Amino acid sequence: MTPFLTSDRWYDIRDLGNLSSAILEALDKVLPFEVVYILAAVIGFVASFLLFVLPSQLFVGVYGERRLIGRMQSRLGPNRVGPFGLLQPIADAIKLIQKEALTPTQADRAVMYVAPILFVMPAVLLWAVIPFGEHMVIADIPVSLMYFLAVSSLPVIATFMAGWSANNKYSLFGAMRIVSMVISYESPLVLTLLGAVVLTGTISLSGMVAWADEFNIWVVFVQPLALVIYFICVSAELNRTPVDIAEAESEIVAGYLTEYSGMKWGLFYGMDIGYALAASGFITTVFLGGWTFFGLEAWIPGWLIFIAKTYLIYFLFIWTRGTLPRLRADQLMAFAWKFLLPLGVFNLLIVSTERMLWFEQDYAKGLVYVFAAVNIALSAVLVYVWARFNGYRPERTPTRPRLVKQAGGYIPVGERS
Amino acid sequence: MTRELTGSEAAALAEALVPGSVDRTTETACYLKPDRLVETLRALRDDPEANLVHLTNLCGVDYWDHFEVVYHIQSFEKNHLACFKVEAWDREKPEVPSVTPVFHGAWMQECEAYDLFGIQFAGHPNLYRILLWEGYPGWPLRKDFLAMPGGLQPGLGEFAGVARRQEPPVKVIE
Amino acid sequence: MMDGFGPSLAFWVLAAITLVAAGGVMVSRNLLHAVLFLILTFVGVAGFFVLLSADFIAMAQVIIYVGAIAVLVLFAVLLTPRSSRDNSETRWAAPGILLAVCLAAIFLFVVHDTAWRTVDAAPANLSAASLGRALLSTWVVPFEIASVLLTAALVGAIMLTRSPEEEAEDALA
Amino acid sequence: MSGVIKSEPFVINIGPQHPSTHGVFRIKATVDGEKVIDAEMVMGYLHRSMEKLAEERTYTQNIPFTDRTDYLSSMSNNLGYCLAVEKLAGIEVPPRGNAIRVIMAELQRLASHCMAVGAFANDTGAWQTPVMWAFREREKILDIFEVTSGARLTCNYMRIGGVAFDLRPEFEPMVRRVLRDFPPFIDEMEGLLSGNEIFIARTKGVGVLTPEMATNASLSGPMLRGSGIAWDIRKADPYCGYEQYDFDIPIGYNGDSYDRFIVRLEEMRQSVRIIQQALDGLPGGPFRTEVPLALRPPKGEAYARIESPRGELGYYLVSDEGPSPYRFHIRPPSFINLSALKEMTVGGTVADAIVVLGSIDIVVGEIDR
Repeated sequence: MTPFLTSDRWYDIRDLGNLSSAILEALDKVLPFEVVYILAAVIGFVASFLLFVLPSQLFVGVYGERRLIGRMQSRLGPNRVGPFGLLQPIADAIKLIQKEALTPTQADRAVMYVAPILFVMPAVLLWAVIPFGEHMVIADIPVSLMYFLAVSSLPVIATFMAGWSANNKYSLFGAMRIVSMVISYESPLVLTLLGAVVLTGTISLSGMVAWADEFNIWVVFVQPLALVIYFICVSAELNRTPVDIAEAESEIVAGYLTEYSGMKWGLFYGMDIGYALAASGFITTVFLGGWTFFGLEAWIPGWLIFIAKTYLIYFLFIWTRGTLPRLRADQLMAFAWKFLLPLGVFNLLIVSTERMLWFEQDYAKGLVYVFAAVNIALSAVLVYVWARFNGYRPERTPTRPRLVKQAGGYIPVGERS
Repeated sequence: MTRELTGSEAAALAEALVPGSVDRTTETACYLKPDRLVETLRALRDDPEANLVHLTNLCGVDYWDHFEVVYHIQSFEKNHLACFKVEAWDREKPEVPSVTPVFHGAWMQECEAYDLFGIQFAGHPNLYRILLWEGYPGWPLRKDFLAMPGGLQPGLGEFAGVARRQEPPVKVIE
Repeated sequence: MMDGFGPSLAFWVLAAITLVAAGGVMVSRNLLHAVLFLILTFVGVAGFFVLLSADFIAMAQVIIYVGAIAVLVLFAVLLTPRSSRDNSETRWAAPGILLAVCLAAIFLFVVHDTAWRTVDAAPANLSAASLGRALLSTWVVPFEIASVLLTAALVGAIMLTRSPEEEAEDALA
Repeated sequence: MSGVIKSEPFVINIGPQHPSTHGVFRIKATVDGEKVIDAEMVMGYLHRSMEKLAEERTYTQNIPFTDRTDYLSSMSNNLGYCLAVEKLAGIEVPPRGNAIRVIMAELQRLASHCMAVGAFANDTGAWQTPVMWAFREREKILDIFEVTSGARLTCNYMRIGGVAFDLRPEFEPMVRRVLRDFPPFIDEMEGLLSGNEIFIARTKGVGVLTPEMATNASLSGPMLRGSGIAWDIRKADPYCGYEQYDFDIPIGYNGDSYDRFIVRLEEMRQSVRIIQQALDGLPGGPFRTEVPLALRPPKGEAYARIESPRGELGYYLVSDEGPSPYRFHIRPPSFINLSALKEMTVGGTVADAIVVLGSIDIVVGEIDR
């Protein structure tokens, strides 16, 4: 065993941290403290970027997404650069760096320049609070769920800056749409998360994983509705395709990205995937029990379980992207205000009542399974009833047109021919 | 099978509704008087017997000394197709009445005929050069407009290249 | 927690960022730039909260001010006609500067004359739970008054932005 | 929203460089927020004045021009032109030639509707999956065209009096394969889109055309049928022996974008039926009547039309007994189908305008000619 390894498990990547701390300690003896302090911060940032952001972004995000979408669209996807096209993301990045980053003459230059940078920073910062395994979290702050929400509300401002500064009407449309959409979707998003928080009684992500581990149940089983609403809301905030009205390709060309090119565009594109991955990690941690798997984590490294779950959720993002058409902006707003927000309130009401009952029963372990069964049934009923209440009826339109044998004039509906 | 009305059949239909509207007939077409055109077509459209509701085709033809505008109008219920024509004899400024008030679908085709033949459609709500740009010299489908570059163009008396150099062909729109 | 190289460095950087951004809000002619500077100010203030070990408040600051209020302000900017370019309304510059100088004098006076008590450690129970408990027990009356005030402000804003046609409709009803 | 908050309308250009205009076509839309309050079409970016060029070439030389108008259905365009010349010159086509023409025209309809349906789904925001699936099927048809005529897109296969070449032995198995693959594909598209809630929400009630308006605006093809008017030139005015085949005209319910979409899907099913019948009863004999190379039809005029995938495709020819047409006029369906665009888009949002434009299924080469 080398002096740097503290754990006897080969897969424990925390040992890399021991290596860097050993280097820093050695440097501390020769260099002034201030330099080492900043150096440590830089190393931490670069290491987290290299370890979490780059591989997941490039290889899972870009390559995996393109391959999977390719399969869904019955084509091959990238398969030329490197083995199985694995080096395609790198080739893309090189191409993007070579391209000229144009700025329109009438654009607000400073804002347009800063926007992609501002967009990238939160994507990296988000990973700081997500626990990859037991004690494997960069910053285990007690309010990590709020931290995640706070940091993930920053890129919206960057996209707005991008859309506004380009001085292009399509971009302005995109900016307008993203701001109105964030206003609509932020409230149901926070409301549903509040359901999970009330249930587990903590706003620490590690605490939520610990709760799932303790009660041997994932939050998703007790809060199925919350996961659905959160998934929809986060898709809308991240501009994933079924609800990507801010960069709706077929309507407003590329929305806020219309005037971007080269690596500036590349940063937006790459970090879009980064946010989706971070949101998948967040969903995994909050709703799917993080790195635990009903005791399986004793044999399989926790971070592997975590990553597997994250990619599963990310696959859902890809799947919806590959199959669903896009809603119109006004329909999307109506959906948030009329459907998701009331459901979120109902959900919160239910979970608060349950929490109160549970408290009176002194947090009996078996009761949470009862809640799970009740909530799953209740969610289905709630969605159905609320949809009916809102005037929604399942589409009964015949999906086939009428057939007539003989050409002639207008045939009114209902008249047989 | 669609019955293609002969000129005299079409003329009989038109004459029954609007007396004195027919100029002359040929084997395939019925020539209407330009001043009675809109009235006649409206009557033919609204009459259940004629029922000519669908203006299929509208185009202009240049016969060197005069222009003709051809209307192919059909009926869905009767399943027949009639061909009406009007003539415009003014070479410099040919003008026929517009049938857009009767058939909404005529507006783009009339714009096209105006664009390529220079036929003015009186009463058209928005007659503009739909395919070519504003300020294009000449009317390309006229017979005296030569397709080869440098050919003589009607109404200009000059060569195309010269005309283009004198005034910018593209008018800056706002 | 204000000792040590890191926190003091962070303090000075944050102070510089916040002050410059706050100045930018005032001097920038472009309405949108002013809003963006305002957001930067909010983020800087959130940084101060982090330095003071008030994690929860810091996060709430970012969520509410940056995530919600700033976005609303941006929305308002979008709906303002001719907001994009020069906002050259400077008639009130002189009284504004006068007021600012007076205010600064008062603040400096207060800062200088107050006997500041310094504590050695951060308060022990600065968790979200204790904060919630404090808000709903000790400070429940001010908390409720604040929410009533906000509701009144909301209703007032709606009343103010109504068009004459709508008022006429209401009068009829 | 526009009623509460004072807003200024501004002009947004949809096109000529836009992912959803399917070519260089431009809509100058005046919008108030997201709502379209005025729409003006600007076209002609692709204008080549084919009608003028055709007046200087012989009748046979003009066939390749017709490929280039509606480049997504070149077979149908060839056919319409050849029918017009045959009508003008009184030429009879042998039965085998007619059957081959029918098979080719219907295959072309399948290929073109694949494109139309896929691109329409793309316009509603289904991120390329339907269009890729449609292209997968379209490839097979293009392969058949390649085997038969040597070209995939601009086939130039029809000739005056018949077709250019006889069928090759590979032809029949390839067509049988297409006939086998197509019905499952149409069901697949139906499952993916027709019953999809989001798709229905986006297309239903968008761009409604009343039957009166559709008639008065001279529309044709799926636009007309979507509004509930049973009108198909193949039934009403059969050419090439369409009267021998058993097929139905699909018509829609209220004339919205959704109806036009399902009408196209059903037309593909009917086309499969027609091809099946034509292939089963493919007669022997000559495939072309010999016509003189420098054809000089008698003096006169002729208007022949066919049901192209986009609607009524008419050719109006005037002959002065010369070797080239005196007047050559195309009645382009997608050009005339645009007549009602403004009426359909004004009042909706920008996203609706895109859906409406996609449901018209324009080909810019045909609009501008």
